[in-house]
Amino acid sequence: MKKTIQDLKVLRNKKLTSDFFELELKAAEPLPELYPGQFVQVLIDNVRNVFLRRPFSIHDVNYQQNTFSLLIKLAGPGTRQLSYTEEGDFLNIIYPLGKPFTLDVQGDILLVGGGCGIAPLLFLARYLYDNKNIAPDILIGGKSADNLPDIDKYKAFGRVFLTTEDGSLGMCGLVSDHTLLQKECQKYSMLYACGPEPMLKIIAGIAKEKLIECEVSLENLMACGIGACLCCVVDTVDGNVCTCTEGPVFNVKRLKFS
Amino acid sequence: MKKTIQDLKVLRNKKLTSDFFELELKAAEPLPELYPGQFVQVLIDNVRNVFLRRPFSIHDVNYQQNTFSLLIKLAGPGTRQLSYTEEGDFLNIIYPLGKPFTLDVQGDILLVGGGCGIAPLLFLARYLYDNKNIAPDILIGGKSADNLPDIDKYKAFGRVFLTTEDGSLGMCGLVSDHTLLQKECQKYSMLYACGPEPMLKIIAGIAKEKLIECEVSLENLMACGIGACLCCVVDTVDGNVCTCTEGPVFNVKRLKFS
Amino acid sequence: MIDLSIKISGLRLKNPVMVASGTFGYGLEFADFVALSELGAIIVKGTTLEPRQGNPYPRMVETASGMLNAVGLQNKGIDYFIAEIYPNIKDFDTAIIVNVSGAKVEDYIKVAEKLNDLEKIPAIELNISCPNVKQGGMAFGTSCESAAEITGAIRKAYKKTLIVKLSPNVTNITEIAKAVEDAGADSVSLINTLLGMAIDAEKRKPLLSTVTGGLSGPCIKPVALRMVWQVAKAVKIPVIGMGGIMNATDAIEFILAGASAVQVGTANFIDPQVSVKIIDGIKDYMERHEFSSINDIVGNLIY
Amino acid sequence: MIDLSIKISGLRLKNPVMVASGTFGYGLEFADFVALSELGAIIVKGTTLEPRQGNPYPRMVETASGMLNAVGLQNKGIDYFIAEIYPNIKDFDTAIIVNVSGAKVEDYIKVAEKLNDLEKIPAIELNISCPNVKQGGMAFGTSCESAAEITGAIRKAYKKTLIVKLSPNVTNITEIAKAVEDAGADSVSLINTLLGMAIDAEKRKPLLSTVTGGLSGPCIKPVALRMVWQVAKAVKIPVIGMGGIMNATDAIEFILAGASAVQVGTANFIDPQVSVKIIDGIKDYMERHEFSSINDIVGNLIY
Ligand SMILES: Cc1cc2nc3c(=O)[nH]c(=O)nc-3n(C[C@H](O)[C@H](O)[C@H](O)COP(=O)(O)OP(=O)(O)OC[C@H]3O[C@@H](n4cnc5c(N)ncnc54)[C@H](O)[C@@H]3O)c2cc1C
Ligand SMILES: Cc1cc2nc3c(=O)[nH]c(=O)nc-3n(C[C@H](O)[C@H](O)[C@H](O)COP(=O)(O)OP(=O)(O)OC[C@H]3O[C@@H](n4cnc5c(N)ncnc54)[C@H](O)[C@@H]3O)c2cc1C
Ligand SMILES: Cc1cc2nc3c(=O)[nH]c(=O)nc-3n(C[C@H](O)[C@H](O)[C@H](O)COP(=O)(O)O)c2cc1C
Ligand SMILES: Cc1cc2nc3c(=O)[nH]c(=O)nc-3n(C[C@H](O)[C@H](O)[C@H](O)COP(=O)(O)O)c2cc1C
Ligand code: FES
Ligand code: FES
Repeated sequence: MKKTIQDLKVLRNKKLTSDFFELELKAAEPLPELYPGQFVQVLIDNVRNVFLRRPFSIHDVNYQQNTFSLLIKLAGPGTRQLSYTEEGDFLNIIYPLGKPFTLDVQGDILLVGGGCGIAPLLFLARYLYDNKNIAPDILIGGKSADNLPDIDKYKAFGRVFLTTEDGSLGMCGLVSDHTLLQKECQKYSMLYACGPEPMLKIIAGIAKEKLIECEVSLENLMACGIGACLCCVVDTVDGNVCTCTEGPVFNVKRLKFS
Repeated sequence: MKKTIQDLKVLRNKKLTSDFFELELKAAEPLPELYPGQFVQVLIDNVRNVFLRRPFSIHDVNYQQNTFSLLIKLAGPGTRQLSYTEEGDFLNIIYPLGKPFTLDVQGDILLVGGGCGIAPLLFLARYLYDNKNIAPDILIGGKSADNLPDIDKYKAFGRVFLTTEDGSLGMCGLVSDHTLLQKECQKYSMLYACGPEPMLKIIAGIAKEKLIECEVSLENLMACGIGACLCCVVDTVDGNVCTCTEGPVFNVKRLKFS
Repeated sequence: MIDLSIKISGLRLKNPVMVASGTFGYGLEFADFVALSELGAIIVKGTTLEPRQGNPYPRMVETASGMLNAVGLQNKGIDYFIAEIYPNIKDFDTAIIVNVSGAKVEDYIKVAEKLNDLEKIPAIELNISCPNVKQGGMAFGTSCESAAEITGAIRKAYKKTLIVKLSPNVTNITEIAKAVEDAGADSVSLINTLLGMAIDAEKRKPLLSTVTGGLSGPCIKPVALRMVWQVAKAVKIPVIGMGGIMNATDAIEFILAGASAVQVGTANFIDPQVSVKIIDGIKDYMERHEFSSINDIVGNLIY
Repeated sequence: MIDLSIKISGLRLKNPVMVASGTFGYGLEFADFVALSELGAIIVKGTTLEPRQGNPYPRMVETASGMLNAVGLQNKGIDYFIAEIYPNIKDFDTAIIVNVSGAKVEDYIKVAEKLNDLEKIPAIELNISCPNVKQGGMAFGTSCESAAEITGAIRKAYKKTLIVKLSPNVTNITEIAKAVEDAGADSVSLINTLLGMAIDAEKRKPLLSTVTGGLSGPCIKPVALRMVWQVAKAVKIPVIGMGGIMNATDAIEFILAGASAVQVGTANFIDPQVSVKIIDGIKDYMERHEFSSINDIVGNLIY
């Protein structure tokens, strides 16, 4: 897949919750083919304490409009600066990067997302629904109700289940505590998960125990995003491999998660 | 003079020419006493390639409103960032700094300014006019007509003479070529000059030759602005002294200018 | 109650936050901004036997997240310090430590001897790491032998707390630290500036009158932190850490790396009140993490 | 006509802009962004005799105007390089230089010998300065004796252009440069990364799995520029300068300091096209200043 570096126009910067916002970006040319699980590297220019690009998953795509969007959670100086982006600004972006989720699936599918890990799930759900005729179950967790960004969108593509740590919406607890995972996951032919590492490890454990296929999207620290620096490695059965080129999506069987 | 560090509110950011703008700043408390020739140190936060504060002369003062203004010429990343300042922003400022021009003068006075060196002259002219009953001659130079910022203001306090390098306004040439300096300067009891070092050196030379009192305001690179780092020194008959505390205004007799 | 006090050999400080030599004048320059009595210590400007004019202007360049300086120890000499400065600062309710510099061992000794007699100066910081002077300075700090020799000589001449300030421009800073420890230093402070250079490409000229100068500020923090960590593991005497500290988090990083105290340098130029903010920030951190004594976090890094 | 071509011993390069080892993969990773044939040279990843897994994650920390890395020479070994990589890159119309690393002198020699036979590899860069490996690496580059020894050994084993990459983590880099010059190096390249460290104050943990790592980026430029200036005055062989080059102005500063060529490292991560932009920028500069050959500006600093 040919990568490109482009200045993309910000069509919209929408604040969703106190810590999530969504940037809609428009390319001047037709978009390259993008797949759920892939990510982009955003240049955040001229701000102190931000030196490297910042990686973000592709949240949603609209080929007709040549637009795609990023769902971003405030984490530090880079994401804060991006939250100030205004309509009409340009962002320098390298994309598409990384290997997508396995998209040739069938049967019942569960998508699980926590924290900023929900970002790739909308695109994934839309893709499964549009191209595979699958309406996945979508399990999303957050700290509290007002922490869950724009959850209604996902309902167009599948059943949505929620957990919040304070119980203000959905089940009270962590995403990994949800009955879908703890009790009913046997019914799924594939789990897709994205979120903080501890969450992924629990889900990987469940999948391995129950012998369910499971792919996780990792958020390892990255410098280049294109396989040059070898900073983003994850330990696999094949040794250290780059998350940015061989991932960010990995089948948990390949990972030496523990 | 007690120095203070304050967050001052930007009342106005007025673009004057392609490379000059004026910031009007308002203090929450009554202003300390400020004198022409003194300067402030402005914090430019969170921008790459700007690490230290930036010094600017006090351009004008309005004690009734608790405001003063800075006249700033675009020079690099710091001044560029300041040019983006918006009404209502706050700037963290240390002031008042440095020793002012000698203000106990009489007779005919000539103020000479070139480049960003015109900044302190408005305050100086106003001071002489209001407090000393002197209407000084004011000689201002720039690259071309549209490079001279808000020259009319000075006319309230004295006669204004202009030079431009392209001859588009006033005399064609450098400020130091002007007949006021080259032919008529004997009539002045004091020359005050501020601008690029080569200009100051020529004027200092004229003053020394003609035995006219002359004070120049230097723009040495500064780190602290408060006499702590010893980076801003100028060579004087007393050895290296700090421009930020013993200047920025110096009688040319004290300087080892050459 | 949070106990921020620390001990460097005989010297007790109310908290571990000092201001670094050459960046805080004699304290007086900051009196409008900071209650000096809140500081752990003030390290005054590098002081030499004879007055020094320092290097010609320009002496400063801004660099990426830092600055180069080539001041070159401009100061009016120890006698001027004793006669004109000391009376004005001796009653500050904080430890006043004099940074002693020189070109010859004998000069250092003479300065140290004069400082013995100043009641309100409880310690000196021996600067064997100044990169901005032609003779002496850094040369003393870049070999174990010369570092030990000068430390030993001063140890004999000076009765009170002796801190030796190390140069980072060396292959192995732990060796030098051990050498000065063995030679009688009560403490080591590090790092002084890294030797650097800047060029104006358009004018094709060096930007400092001396071509090279000393690099300070956040750009050097990773190097400083590494050296403090290495030295703290290698010596038994207390280590004073510095290099790029801009806020309380930075200061805590140095303490976790093994520093018993820290010095704030270049940051004073940007925020003259930063030193007291750092003290407050350390208190907050300790409360949040439920530490009651600062000594509990010194070197308390989890591997 | 502006002549950007330079010569490093027997090796002629079309321009003085190379990309630094470990920051440009094998070139292939950048083929979507850059016409590789425009580059002066590509220094490929540090290559060792045996495959290496490198250090555990995390291997990277962002710092003020720079980054720390602790990759630890992850690579699949020289045989894999020859069999799998070389065929894919050998026809790039630019000089491909292999960065050779190792733990033992014999390993370096074996790798160098194997590289002798690769027609399209006109030079090697001997990495005696990697701070991220336990054995060998930087240790070779921090004393004159070991630097000379390994250089001499490789000089015997390797027939083509031999560049030796120096460590900045030393007291006196000019001595080391002279030692490797005397031992037969055709050129020296500098600087490799400065040894640094970063700590997560909240978690009280080092941020790198190896605790320390190598600092690169604009934060180190002043130190790199100083060392290039010092070394260029001390040796007769061409000097290749690097450390924090982000744009053409930075590159020109290194050339004015005495570098015959430059390498662009960390900047490739931020702008994969930066290397060609730098070539264009150097051309512009030369036109503006009316220089016709790049050699006219090497070391052409006005004091
Ligand atoms: C492949 C990939 C896809 C990602 N997708 C998204 C997304 O769609 N939406 C989203 O909000 N975030 C996403 N992230 C995480 C996002 O990159 C970081 O939150 C962001 O880089 C933080 O930058 P900052 O300057 O705001 O904070 P920093 O100050 O840099 O970091 C704040 C905290 O975030 C951690 N962090 C910093 N950089 C990274 C990084 N590259 N990867 C992981 N953690 C990091 C730091 O360790 C620190 O704890 C993704 C990360 C990766 C690797
Ligand atoms: C006491 C004093 C009063 C000043 N008053 C004014 C004023 O009223 N209006 C105004 O526009 N400018 C004034 N200056 C100059 C102003 O401080 C610089 O133009 C500004 O700091 C440049 O910052 P920058 O980041 O935009 O550019 P930089 O990239 O920092 O510098 C651009 C160019 O300006 C030079 N420069 C940078 N810093 C300084 C400095 N501290 N002093 C002198 N030259 C510098 C650099 O050498 C470079 O050539 C004054 C300087 C001093 C010392
Ligand atoms: C302008 C300036 C002057 C300095 N003068 C001295 C000095 O006289 N003696 C000394 O030991 N260190 C001197 N230093 C070094 C600092 O004390 C400190 O070691 C160094 O700046 C690193 O800390 P920082 O990054 O917090 O500034 C000076 C530093 C600067 C920036
Ligand atoms: C991620 C990373 C990996 C590196 N790997 C190597 C290497 O394998 N061999 C080597 O000699 N230098 C290596 N370096 C050092 C660079 O080649 C270069 O010397 C250094 O980064 C300074 O230049 P820069 O500031 O432009 O990056 C590496 C640097 C980085 C950032
Ligand atoms: S981020 Fe550089 S190799 Fe993955
Ligand atoms: S700017 Fe620091 S002493 Fe003048």
